[in-house]
Amino acid sequence: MTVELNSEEKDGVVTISIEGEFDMAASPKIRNFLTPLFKENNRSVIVDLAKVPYIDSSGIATLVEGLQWSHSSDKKFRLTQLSPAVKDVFEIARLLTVFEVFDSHEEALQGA
Amino acid sequence: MTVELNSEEKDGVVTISIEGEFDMAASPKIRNFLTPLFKENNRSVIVDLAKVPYIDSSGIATLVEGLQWSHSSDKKFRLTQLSPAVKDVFEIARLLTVFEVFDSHEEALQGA
Amino acid sequence: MAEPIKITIPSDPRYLCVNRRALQQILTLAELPEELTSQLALCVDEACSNVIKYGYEGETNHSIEISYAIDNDVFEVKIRDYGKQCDTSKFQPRCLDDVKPGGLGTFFIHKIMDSVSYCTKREKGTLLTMTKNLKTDMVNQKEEE
Amino acid sequence: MAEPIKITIPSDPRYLCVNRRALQQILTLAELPEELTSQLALCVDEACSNVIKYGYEGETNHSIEISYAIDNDVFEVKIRDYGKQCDTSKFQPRCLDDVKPGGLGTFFIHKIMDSVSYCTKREKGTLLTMTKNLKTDMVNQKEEE
Ligand SMILES: Nc1ncnc2c1ncn2[C@@H]1O[C@H](COP(=O)(O)OP(=O)(O)O)[C@@H](O)[C@H]1O
Ligand SMILES: Nc1ncnc2c1ncn2[C@@H]1O[C@H](COP(=O)(O)OP(=O)(O)O)[C@@H](O)[C@H]1O
Repeated sequence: MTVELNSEEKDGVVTISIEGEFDMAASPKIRNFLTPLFKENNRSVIVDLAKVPYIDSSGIATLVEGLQWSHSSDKKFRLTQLSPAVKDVFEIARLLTVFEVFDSHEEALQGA
Repeated sequence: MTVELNSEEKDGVVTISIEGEFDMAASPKIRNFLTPLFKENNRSVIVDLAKVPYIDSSGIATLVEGLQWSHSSDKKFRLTQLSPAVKDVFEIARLLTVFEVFDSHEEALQGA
Repeated sequence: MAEPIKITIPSDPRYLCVNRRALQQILTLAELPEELTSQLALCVDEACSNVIKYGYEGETNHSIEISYAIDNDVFEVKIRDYGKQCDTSKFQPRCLDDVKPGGLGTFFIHKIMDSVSYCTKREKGTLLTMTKNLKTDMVNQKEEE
Repeated sequence: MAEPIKITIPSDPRYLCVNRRALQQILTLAELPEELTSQLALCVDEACSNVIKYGYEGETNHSIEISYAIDNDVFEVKIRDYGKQCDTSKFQPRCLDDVKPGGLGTFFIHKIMDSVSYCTKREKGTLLTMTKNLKTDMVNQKEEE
């Protein structure tokens, strides 16, 4: 049940795939995985949430850090393949239009 | 989470498909579904357990009634598509060879 | 539900999922739509996270006692901790216009639940009671469609 | 596990799945193999079913209190009821040669768990304690391969 993280690079864009629930137990691990990428600051980041059935405010907070990084960088921070439950949480937080959210990984790669 | 029951007839054999956990809450419902078939006593019965992730002793007891019926009838009572967890419970109870157990529905239909 | 269902977990983020799993099952048994099930699980989870973060200040060796009841279509959850008491009138859901990490948990709770009340009139810790009318929501959802 | 995880469910077969779901999650967190997880869930479930059937004689408005701990690779579950006390020395797992419905529950429990002890030295009800050494089993499984 611990979260699994995978990273893959393509055309100078790194895609992080998360598998598992993105809750208070998983957030520190995911944060530790993302932060070095922001420090590096030389590739856009796509976070693939296809296999994330649940996200809480700690998960959102972790992703907001990516958003803030992208605002202070010329790199993109994009989310893709949100499950219905995760999408609903973003909607309630009114963050669906604040983040760059894409239905498919292919779309997220366009211009990233 | 309540158990779903489906019945289908083919070549004079009735197949009961169970979907859900076969526990003490579900057993009475499944028993009420099977008993009339035994009373009718004119068709062999196949129980498809493909979508049963869990069975307890009350589930086994319900199926043993089918076994006993088939012993006192010229009809068959067969089980098919046991999930690994269900198979394991049958194994522990040493019932895997007592019941007629088939891997696929097609095999279970042969000579039923 | 004749008797409430109770669950006690250690104040360790690791075990939040055990509580969520039990709650999801309770709500599924009550035949709630998936969306509402997830939303209620989120609220309970956020409240427990806050107990760990603020009530127990991150210490993982304490207990969180949670109790669930559904009566007359009202879902009621009580969350009891034995940690630090705070002036709960002061924690406000944050304004969403300012996008920053943090502050969302209580926003979700207030947005989703019908009533949220903290009681610190105990020797130790806090009792948080939250309710949600399950019928109203389904009616509202229908009206919105 | 710092503190045991506790769950209280009504004595209604309907809620057995809530307890199973919580237990499965606890064991998954402990990284137990799926087969052992299922077997332990089966034992706890059988014991709770028996509390409902015999301790509470089918009445659904009582409580079953279950507590889980894992310490030094030993899984310990305690099941407390407030129902009828019985001469627990008399219930024996049945002989498998005689295929009939019933009698399997306690057989599973004794087959799978390392220790099973009933205590009725209380004013009311029974406390059942079962343990299972999680390491031994994994070693055994390896040896069998
Ligand atoms: N159980 C609690 N005990 C004490 N303070 C709390 C509790 N829950 C919330 N708070 C206070 O309310 C604030 C908002 O909480 P929340 O919306 O969950 O966001 P966050 O925890 O990310 O700050 C917290 O920063 C904290 O000061
Ligand atoms: N908690 C209990 N309280 C009283 N009697 C019990 C309890 N558990 C088991 N028993 C007794 O042990 C017998 C065997 O139980 P079990 O193996 O679960 O099979 P079954 O319930 O199908 O008979 C029961 O018939 C009952 O007499």
